[in-house]
Formats: sequence, structure tokens, C-alpha cells
Amino acid sequence: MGKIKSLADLKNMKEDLRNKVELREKSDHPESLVQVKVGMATSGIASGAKEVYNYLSEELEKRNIDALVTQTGDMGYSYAEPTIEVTLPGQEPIVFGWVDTKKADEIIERYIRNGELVDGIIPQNYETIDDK
Amino acid sequence: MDTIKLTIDQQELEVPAGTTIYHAAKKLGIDIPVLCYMELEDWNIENKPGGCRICVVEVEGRHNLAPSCSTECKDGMVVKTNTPRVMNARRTVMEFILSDHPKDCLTCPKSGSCDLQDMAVRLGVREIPNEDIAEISTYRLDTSPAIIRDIDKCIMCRRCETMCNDVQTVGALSAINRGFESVVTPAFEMNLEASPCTYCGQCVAVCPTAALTEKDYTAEVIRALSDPEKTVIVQTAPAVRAALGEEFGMEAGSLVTGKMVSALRKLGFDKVFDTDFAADLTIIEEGAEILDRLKRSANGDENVRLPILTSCCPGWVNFFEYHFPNLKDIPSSARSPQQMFGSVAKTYFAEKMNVKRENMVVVSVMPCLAKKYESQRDEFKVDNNPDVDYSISTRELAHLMKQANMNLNKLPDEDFDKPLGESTGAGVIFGTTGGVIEAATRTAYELYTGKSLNEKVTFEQLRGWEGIRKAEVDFDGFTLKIGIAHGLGNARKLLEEIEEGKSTYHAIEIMACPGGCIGGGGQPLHHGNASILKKRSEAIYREDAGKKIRKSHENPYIKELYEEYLGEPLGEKAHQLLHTKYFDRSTKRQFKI
Amino acid sequence: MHLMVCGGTGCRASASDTIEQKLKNKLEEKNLENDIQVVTTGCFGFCEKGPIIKVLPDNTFYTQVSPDDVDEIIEEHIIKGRQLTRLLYKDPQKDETIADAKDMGFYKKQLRIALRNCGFINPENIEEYIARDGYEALGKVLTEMQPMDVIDAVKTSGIRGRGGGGFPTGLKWEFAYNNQSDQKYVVCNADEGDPGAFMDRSILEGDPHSVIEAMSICGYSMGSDTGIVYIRAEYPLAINRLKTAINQAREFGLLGEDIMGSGFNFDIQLRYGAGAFVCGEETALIHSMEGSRGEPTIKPPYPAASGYLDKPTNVNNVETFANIPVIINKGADWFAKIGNKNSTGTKVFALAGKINNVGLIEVPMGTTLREVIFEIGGGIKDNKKFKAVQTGGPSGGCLTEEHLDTPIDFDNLLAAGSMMGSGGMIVMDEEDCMVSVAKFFLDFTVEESCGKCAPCRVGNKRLYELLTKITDGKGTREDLDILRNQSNVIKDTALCGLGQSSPSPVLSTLNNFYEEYLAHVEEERCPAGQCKNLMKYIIDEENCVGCTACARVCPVGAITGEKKKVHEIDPNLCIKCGACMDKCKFNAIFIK
Amino acid sequence: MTSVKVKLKQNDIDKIKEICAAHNYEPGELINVLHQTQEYFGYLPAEIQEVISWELNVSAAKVYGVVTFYSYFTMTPKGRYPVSVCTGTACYVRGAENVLEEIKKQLDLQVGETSDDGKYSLSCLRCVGACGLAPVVLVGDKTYGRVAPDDVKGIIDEYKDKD
Repeated sequence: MGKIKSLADLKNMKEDLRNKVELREKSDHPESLVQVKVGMATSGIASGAKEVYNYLSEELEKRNIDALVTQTGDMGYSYAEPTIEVTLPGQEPIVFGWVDTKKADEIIERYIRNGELVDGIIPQNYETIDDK
Repeated sequence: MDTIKLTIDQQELEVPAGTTIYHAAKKLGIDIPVLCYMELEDWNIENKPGGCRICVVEVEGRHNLAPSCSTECKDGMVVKTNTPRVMNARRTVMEFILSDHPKDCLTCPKSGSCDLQDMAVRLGVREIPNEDIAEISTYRLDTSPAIIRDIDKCIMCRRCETMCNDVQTVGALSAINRGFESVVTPAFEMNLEASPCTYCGQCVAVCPTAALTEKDYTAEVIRALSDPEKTVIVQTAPAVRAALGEEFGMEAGSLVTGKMVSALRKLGFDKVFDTDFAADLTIIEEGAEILDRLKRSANGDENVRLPILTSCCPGWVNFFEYHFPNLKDIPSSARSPQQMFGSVAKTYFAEKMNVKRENMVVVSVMPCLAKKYESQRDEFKVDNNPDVDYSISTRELAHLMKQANMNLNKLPDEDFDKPLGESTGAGVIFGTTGGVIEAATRTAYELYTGKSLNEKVTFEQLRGWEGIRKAEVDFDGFTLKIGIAHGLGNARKLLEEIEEGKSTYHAIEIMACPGGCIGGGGQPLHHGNASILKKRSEAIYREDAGKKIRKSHENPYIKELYEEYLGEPLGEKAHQLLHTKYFDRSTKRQFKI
Repeated sequence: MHLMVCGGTGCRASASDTIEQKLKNKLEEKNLENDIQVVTTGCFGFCEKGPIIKVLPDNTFYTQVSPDDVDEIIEEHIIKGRQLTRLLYKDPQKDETIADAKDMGFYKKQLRIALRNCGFINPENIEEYIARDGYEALGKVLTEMQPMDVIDAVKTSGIRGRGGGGFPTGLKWEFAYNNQSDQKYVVCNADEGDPGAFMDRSILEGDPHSVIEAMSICGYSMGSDTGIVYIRAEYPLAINRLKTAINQAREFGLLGEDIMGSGFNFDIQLRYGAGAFVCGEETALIHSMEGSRGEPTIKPPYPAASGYLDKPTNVNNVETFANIPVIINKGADWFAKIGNKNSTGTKVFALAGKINNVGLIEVPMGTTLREVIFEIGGGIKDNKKFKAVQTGGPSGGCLTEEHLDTPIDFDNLLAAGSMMGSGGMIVMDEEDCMVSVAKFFLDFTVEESCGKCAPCRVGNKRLYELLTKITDGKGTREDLDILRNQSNVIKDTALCGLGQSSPSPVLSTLNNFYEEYLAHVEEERCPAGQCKNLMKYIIDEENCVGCTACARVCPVGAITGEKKKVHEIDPNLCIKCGACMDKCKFNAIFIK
Repeated sequence: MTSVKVKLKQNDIDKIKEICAAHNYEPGELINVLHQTQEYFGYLPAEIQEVISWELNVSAAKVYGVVTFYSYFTMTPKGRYPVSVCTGTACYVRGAENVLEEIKKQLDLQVGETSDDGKYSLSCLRCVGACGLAPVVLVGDKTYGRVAPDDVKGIIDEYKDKD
């Protein structure tokens, strides 16, 4: 990636990146790409988010599920950490709390594969500036 | 805006912009109490941490109280210095400070001259709430040959830290720890003796409590005086006579030479001599050394290092031994007057008196604390017997006199004993900044040019108060370039020039203490009042002006000493008794494991 | 179809587990267990109206459900598709029922501006930040705005410093702008030290670019090319993420020379704090950056005139900076409309203590404490009674029931005897002794005092000792007066903000919980039962059956009594370990 | 602050000099230098501070003043298993004090001490930011959340047989 030399550059890049993300979601693998974000701030890691992240990356690969596992910052639900957010294609993201490897397994098998909700969902309780 | 109008305690006044509330109030005669604040205006030395919070005042429109020492006046400000809120706050803060301070005032060395005690009296503290449960921070007592640190008594005013680091650039002291545990100590809480401390005593001079005091040798002196076996002789440094009077309520600048002599005699010293005599001796040796180096240098000898530095100040000697060991061959090798006196007294004079060395006790009265350390240096001992047994400060002499029921005011004037009590005006001015080099110039000029100065013995260009001074003296066609520094921070600047090869001086005089010996760490406390130091200096020059002989090489007893005993200046005997060598002490700072 | 049953502590306490079981049973009965799934969720945060059930996908939100309602829910809603109006949430203001959770005011309580990207983007990937409008504000500033325009925008937005004091940020920038110098510095204070707050770290860990972008904007506006982040060394992850972000920004030409072709140069360095709370104070922070002891100095001179290396310096905290790009992108007016008149925007709080939903929240200024604690925070843990909420960390105070409806903003909290501080919010229940809480904070201040000024160095130690005397049951009424006077004097005379605010926990508890102090000094009693030295373990004669279990477990042999007869505890021997009470099956041992 | 007497080896001194050189011998970089040095050696005994004082031309008193000011710097080596108890407000309210007392008892250590065999050291932290897990105890990098006094023994037992 080259340097950004102007505001126009930046805006073009933003469009590219947005398209890329959307492309990644929609056209490359229609229906099948699952996005998983693991809350990996200090507190998340302290409660085991790293193990969950590793487990999810490895297991999804092993189980041939086309998924993108990324890390992100503090989701705010300290009481329920580790927390992960799973977005199935075309659906609203869902946050699961108290995730350990066992729970992660359950989420893969039941929610990601079959769309069944499992215990431990954290109700989202905020608005972002995008909503305003 | 150049001037600012404000109201203090219902009185309006105008002050220049930048004036603090404390100073503005002072103009109105309102004396706001300050504890940690300290100001030495002429040298730009200010200690203003804003830490004690005793000087707080009420400023209209401000939510909390303002420290007057460090709050600048603003236009239209309305200040109240004595509301119940202010007075309650001051007293409560004082109670806090006292609650973490030992209550051994009765036996405390600072009792009676303690700023903290005075403040407690002034603020009317009668009781400390819940004293029984108040923890007091305690530390180890540190006793060095010159300075005692009892930092249980430290109130974190930071004055010593300012003197040691900002003024003297010695860096022996720093605030350590934090919160309730914080105090000022040397690195790793080591003893001063292991630290780079030069014993200049400026920390002691400004300490408001007894956290830093001099090591007191008066008991040892009394013991020696009461021992019939011992011949006890005393020498007094030039700066002492210009300040001792202050301890007895006299005006600053009172010269009390004669009264001091009679007091010492009454105290029972067998001989009362003058360090000024040894100062003259120093000039002979040092002057000869200067001339020698100048001549060799002029003849193209590249091994000669210039400038030559004076070496009579022991704080300064300690300083370069720690901080500039690579320059240790530059200072004159002449011993300080105190030590020259000691070695002459215990050889020449002891032989004359037919007293065995071990039965002679030499006491020195000095404006200085580093002299205590200097007298204990191994180089100045023979068979473990020091040339100078005890060095006491001006303050200690005053104590001694008071113990002996003497009132200086009422004593008659008496003369020093001969031969070691005879001195010239040149020896006297050693006590103030620029004096040593002026004395040396008087002698060097005549020896170098072969011409007499006649009555024109003073060199005004060498006098003054600036921390670093440069002067040129015409030696009959040859221009002698002279540098003068007082205060070790200023000395450091000249030394760095030398290190960098930028120095153009031939000779430099350095005094560790601001003002020279008159501002020494053993002098009566000046409480930051620089005008006191100026008056002391004037007194010194007055004594010089009144002397019949004003050039060291004309002192008849010095001549006699060389003829009878020493031989030539810089000769073998002189070398053995009057010169010394310096050590690299920077390694001392490294840990011995 | 899904039935989401709240499994939070509050709802559990009001039988949500019974409801869940009943739902499952009923579904089995109707042979629907494979079509309709019952899912336990985390706390919805709306414990006041619990137990809660949410039906998906239609998002119906039932409140105060009882086990008796289960049949009706299944019969009516699940099978017949008709909502049960009586269980729907009723908007207290409009007096109308709301079925969809998304329309409920409660879910609009939080608004994420500073935390907008936290938990959303990958903080180690600058592209994700750019995809979310990242660096657009900087681009706009550099190409379309003059420095003074930027400062005006920040002033118009009304944003005040999020680090504690609440000084208007725009004014601060203007001061730094007005002071001419060959070199100026932008400093980000990331030395978060409040012992119950971690929002700055979360932002740095979750959205480091927002801080980098804001510092660059600040640098452009005041005329500085150097930014320094002063960050706690105890935050290794934040440090790493920040380093990564800085490197990426450099690679993309967003830090360095001639940024976006504007001719503006800016770069950022890191300095590490080393564990001193007082370094949150800006002059102390600057001394620490210069390699010295972090002791504060008297202002003026302000850092804006003479700061780091005696150059004009602007210090803002992380959260403040994180708001800046949004202000530029969305407009100062947009921002100014959020919150209150004198406290605009949002504030992040670290909500913790005896509360169900411990976590990081961000609410518009003006939200009430009640909304934060009972709605977002999900109420008090284990359904205990709310007693106090401590805001502002060691510099703040404890607020009570009567303050619950106070809108949270800088001025209101100050007026109530506390302060905004950096955003710690610790909730306490009836088992927390307020004298001990004050003592806890004093212990912190005593340890963190820099020692420079006497009131803070010695005074706080004395307050701590006096509080210990009181919690030991040795205090007198006169001590309370001394405590108050000493606290007031420290507040009045200490050198820096840390010292001046250090007695706040004492003063606020003295004001709000004076009765509790009185109980300690006059009755030698700790109403919360927390002060060990004031506890007395007593055996209830009625309940004791003489089983001897307590006597056997007592480690010091303080309990005597014959088998099958009432036992007795010798208060002089008792060490108040509580073992007997745990052991007793008959509730016969209580604390007085 | 008590210190442990150490004899620095030449390569230790070289390492310190290297760190100072990397910071351009700037006195203003003192704290960063101390950070890096402590990271390398684990602690900052007087001997190390002396070398830094020489290299940066800052008085040893000042270096010591800085080291003793900041709680992050230590002059005693930490244990191989440093035990830290979070005493932030959230942890306090949820009973960290009792947990700390139990750890002191179990390890027979006071806060700030290191056991004679160098295995354990005990310290307090202010808020690790894991308030959701309060009270929190750390052993090395491992975090233990929602710790009750009764759990302490179990946690320490995990390290009993380790070196």
C-alpha cells in the first residue's frame, strides 16, 4: 500500500476498503463467509480471549468453515468476558459472552453451522454514531 | 501591563508585574509567614517549591487558598492575609508538619535558632490532635566528620536540595521516595561520607531545622583545654571576626577581632593565633608557584598547565577531586592556610615551645564545615596525629563563649600572640570572594615586575559580587588574566571551559561558598539575607585597609619563618610541610562490593 | 423462533430459571421443542423490570414475567402469534406500551462516540479504521480548514477535558496556539491511574488510530509537529497496539512529513509512565516526561505557555482526543447537541462494584445515575440494596440514593460533592461501610502522594490514621470534627489537584453518611458489618440447638457450651473469623 | 528502599552502556533508560543506577530519587512467580483485601517482599482493568479472576512443584 498523498487519495482508499470488505462478504464466497470478532483488550485476554481466538481460528479451519476470525478491542461487557461477536452472512451480528473453548465449540456447531442460538447471548445495549 | 493594582488587607497598592503576593504584602509591612521559601536575591537563588503551604492567603474569587510566595499579583486582585480561614489553615498545616517531627527541642542542636520552632511559636500551636496515633517517619542518623544528618527532622522544604544541586551542582542530595516517606538524602541513602558531598555546608546553612547540622567539636575542645598535659593553641580564620558579632546581637559587619582574641584567651587557649598568618604563608608558596608556571610557560614548556587554580578552599578541593579528577594537577599544590598553620604549629612552633607533638592540640575556628573534614584527611596527619586536631565553626565558638558566660559586647580588645598571630592585610581578605587572588596579585606583581606597588595595593577589578568575574591586571606589559568564581555551580562553568580547552585564564580563584568564606557553612545563619554577607565583606576590606602591612611577603614573621626553618619557597622543607597532592575520588562513588 | 430468557443475577433472583424450565416443559408438551429454542442470555441490563423474555425474530420484549405467565406466552404468542400487551414495557413518560426492544428508551441510553470503534474494528489494521471514516477528519482539517477554524470547531463543540478537571478543550488549544514558539508539543495523557477506571486503555487497545488522528489535528491547530503519548508502562498491550498503529500511520503517510500533501509535518513518540498516580496532573506529567520525579509545580506558568522542555505544550487525555475526529466529521453543532448545555457529548464510565453488568459504558452527558446503575448496569448484584455510588475515583465522593436522579455532568457531580474524574463508577451496597470506603481511598492517596506539599504528605496520613481509629471503634465525636477540619484544610491548601481533592471521599461520606460515622464513634458499631474490630458474633438462644458444630470449628476455642444446650461466644477470645457462622446450619449465629 | 548487593559483570555494564547510548545519553531519557534496564535485569540495584548515573551524567542521588518515586521501579528482584493482587476500587469492593491477607498468610510474605528462595514475590496493583473479574490475582502473566480467600491455596499449589 502506497502513501496517501491527499484527501482524495484517502477517500478513494476508503471506498476501495469498503468495497473490499463487502466483496469479501458477498461475492467471493456468497452465503458462506462467517465473521467472528474476539474482544481482545487486556481484560478480555486476562479472562482467556486469546485461547478462544486460537481455538476458533484452528477449529473453523479444521472443520472447513469459511470464516474470518479477527481480534478487536474492548466490547464493554466486562462482566461477561471473554466475549465474541459472530456475524453470519446476511444477518445481524450477535455477541456471545462467557466464551471458553467448550462454548466456542458449541457456537461453531450450533450457531454457525445451524443458525441455532445458544445460551450466553449478550444483548447489545448501545447506539453508535452511525445510528445517529 | 507594567504595574499591577491590587488590594491586600484592605490596602491598595501598585506593584511591578511579576511581583508575588508575598513580596507585595511585604511592601505594606505585612509579614506573611513563610517556611520553605528562601531567596538570595543577589545570586538569583530562589527556593520556591510551594511545599510548606504556611504562606497561604485568601484571594477573592479563588476556590482554595493561594501560596503567597509563588502566586503572582494580578490586576484587581483582592487578597486577605489574616482571615479566620487563613489562620485556621496555617495552624492546621503547621500541626501536620509538627506531627511528623520529633519533639526533642530541649536537646536539639537547633533549639533557639530553628525556623520551625519559631513558626510554631508564631502560629500559636499548643497541641497536636491525635498525637498518640500519629506515626513519625524515622531514618538512620548519619554522622560524617563535618555534617550530621538527622533527617527525622526533615520537613521537605527542599532548600538543601536547591543549594546542593542548583547552586553548588554537587548532586549529593535528592528528594527520595514519595508521600509520607519522602525525605532528602544522598543516593541509596548512603552516608554523606560515601557520597560526592563536598562538605561545603551550604545545606546546613539553609536548613530550617536540625535535619542538617554541623558536627560539633566544642566538647572535645573543652576537654582538651581542661587537660593540663596539653598545650592548646587556636587559629581563627579571617571571616570569623566579621561575623561572630552577629551571634551576640551586633550589627552585621561588626568587626570583633580584638574581642574575639580576648574571649579565646579567657577560654584558656595557651596561644591565640591567626590563620591570616598562614594565609600570608600560602601567598608566598602559591605566588611562587604561579610565577614559576608563568615563567616556564613563557619559555615554551608545554608540560605546564594553565590556568593555575587556588587551593585554599577545602569544599572546592573536594569538588574537583570528585567531579573533575582529570584536572587534579592544575590547582596549586599549596595547602590551605588552616593546614599550613597546623603543620607549622606542630613542627616549627612546637620545637620552639619545646612541646611534644602529641601534647600540642591545634584548634581552628573556621567559617566552614569542610574544614572539619579537611583536618581529618590522612595527608595532614603525622603518625595518625592530625596537624589540626579540631575545627570548630563560628557558630560553635559563639556557643562555647556563651557556655563560658561571656558576652562579646563587654569584652576588651586584645592582640593575637606572636609569632603565628602576625598577619598582613593580604591575609585578611582571604575571607571574601576575590580576596585570595588579590592577595596573590599584590605579591606576584612585585616579585614579577620587581617594582613596588607602594600605596596602590588594592585591585578593585577583582572585587565584586557576580558569580563569575573576569579581570585583567597589567604586570608591567604582561597582561595577567584572572578568573574568579564563588559558588561551586559557577566554578563548574569555569572548569568545563578548561576541560574543553577554551579557558584563557592564567589564574583562577575559586571559593565553594557564595560570597566566599564570609558566606561559609559554619557562619551565623544569614537566613537568606544577602545584605548581611555584603556587610561582612565590607568589614573584611575595612580590616585590610587598617593594616600597616598589606602584602604577604612583607610579613616579618613569615620572613623569619623561612630564614629560621623553611628555607626557600617551594623548597624541600616547604614542599614537605606546606604542599599536598590531590586524589581522584570519583571512584569512591562506585560501589565497593 | 427463539425465546431468550435473561439469565442475569437479577432475573435469576426473581425466578427466571423456573420460567425457563417451565417454558421448556411446555414446549415439549406441545411438541415444539425442535422448532422453538429457549436460550439463556446475559443480563439485558433492565433488571428493574425483570425477569425478562425476548421473543425472536419479532423482537418482542416482555418484562416482569412470572412463571404463571409461561402458558399464556406459549399459547398466545408462540402458537397464535398474538403479543401479550400486559407484559410489554410501558414507557413511563408517554404511558404507552412498546413491543420492540429497539424502540425502548433504555436501549438508547448508551451512545458510543469515543468508543465508536472499540470492539468493532481490528485495532491492528489501519485499513479497518480508514474504512470507518478514519483520518478523514485529519484530511478535512489539513485541506479545508485554518488552524483557528479547527480551534473554533472544538470550542463550539463544547467538549471539556475527560481526564478529570473538565477544562474546555478548545480554550486549551487556543492558549497553546497563541503562545508563539519555535517548538510546541502535543501530549496525550495516557497515564490512567484511577484505581477503578480503564477507559483510556480500552480506547488505546481498541482504537489507537483515533488518538493518533486527533493528536495530529491538535498539532495542526496549535502549530506543533511533535506529539508525545505518555502512557503507563503497566499497559503492555496498549503500548504494542499504539506502536503498531503509529508505524502503520507512518507507512500510509498519515504521520511524518507533508501529510496528505498539505505541507504539515507531525510525528508521535512514546514516553512511559512508571506508576505514579500524581503524573495524571499535567505539570507532574511533564516533569516525568523530562526524566524527573513526577512532582507537580504551581501554575502559572501553565503548560500552554511553558510545558515540556519549557515549550508551549497542550495536554489532553485519551478519551478527549478520541472524540475529536467525530467532532470534525460530524460537526461541532452535532456534538454540542448531545448532552447538557455545559457538558456536551458523552462520557465513558467504567462501571464496577456491586453491580450486575460490570463494564465499560458510554452515555450522553445528562444521563442520570439511576439510568446508568439500574438500567445499563442491570441493578445491584444479588438483589441487594443500593447504598452509594462512588464517582471520580480517589478524587471523588460517594453519592447516595437522593442523588440517583441527578443528571451526570461535570457541574452537577461537583455540586453534589463528587466529581466526574476520569470516569470510574463504583457501586456499593448495604454491606459496604462508608468509613472503610473513605479509608480505602485515603490509603490510596497516602501511597500516591508525591510528598511535595505538607498537607498532602502529612495531612492525608493523619486522616488515614484517624479513620483507622474510627473503624477500630476508638474514635470520639470530637474526632469527627477534627476529621472535617483537617479535610477542609487539605482541600484548601494542597498544591495540586490530587491533594486538593484527596479529602473528597472523607468529606462526601461525612456529609452523606454522618449517621454511619456516629454509629462507629458513639455506639462502637459498624452498621454495614464490615469493620472487623467492631463486630460481635453472638449466638441466638432461640435458634441454637447445641449441635457443637460451631465450637468444633472455632480455631481459638472461643465457643463453649454443653451438647444440646445453648452455646456462648467469648468476645474477648473471638477473632471474628466467621467460621462458626458458616458452619451453623440453624442460623443461630449472627453479627451485631 | 533496601537493595540487594550485586557485582556487575563487564557484559552487564556494557549492556547498560548500550541502553544509554541508544538514548543518546540524554538526561531527559532517564526514565526510559530505567525502564529498559529494568526490563533487561528485572530490577535496578544501586550498582546499576550508578552506571546509569555516570553514563547520563545525572547525579546518582537524582537517579535514586527517580527510582524511589515510581512504584514500577524496584531495587529488589521479583520472584520467579511474582504474585500481584489488584487493589483497585472494584476489586476492593469485591473483597480483594481478604484475598490479599490470605495470600500474605499462605506465602508468609508482606507486600513488596520476595521469598528467600527467590520463588515468590508479592505486590499490589491498582486496577488491571479486568473489573469484570474482580477480585483479580495475577501470578506472572496468568490472571485469576473472581478469587475468594478459599481459592488462594489452590492457586499457590499450582506453583508448588515448579522451580
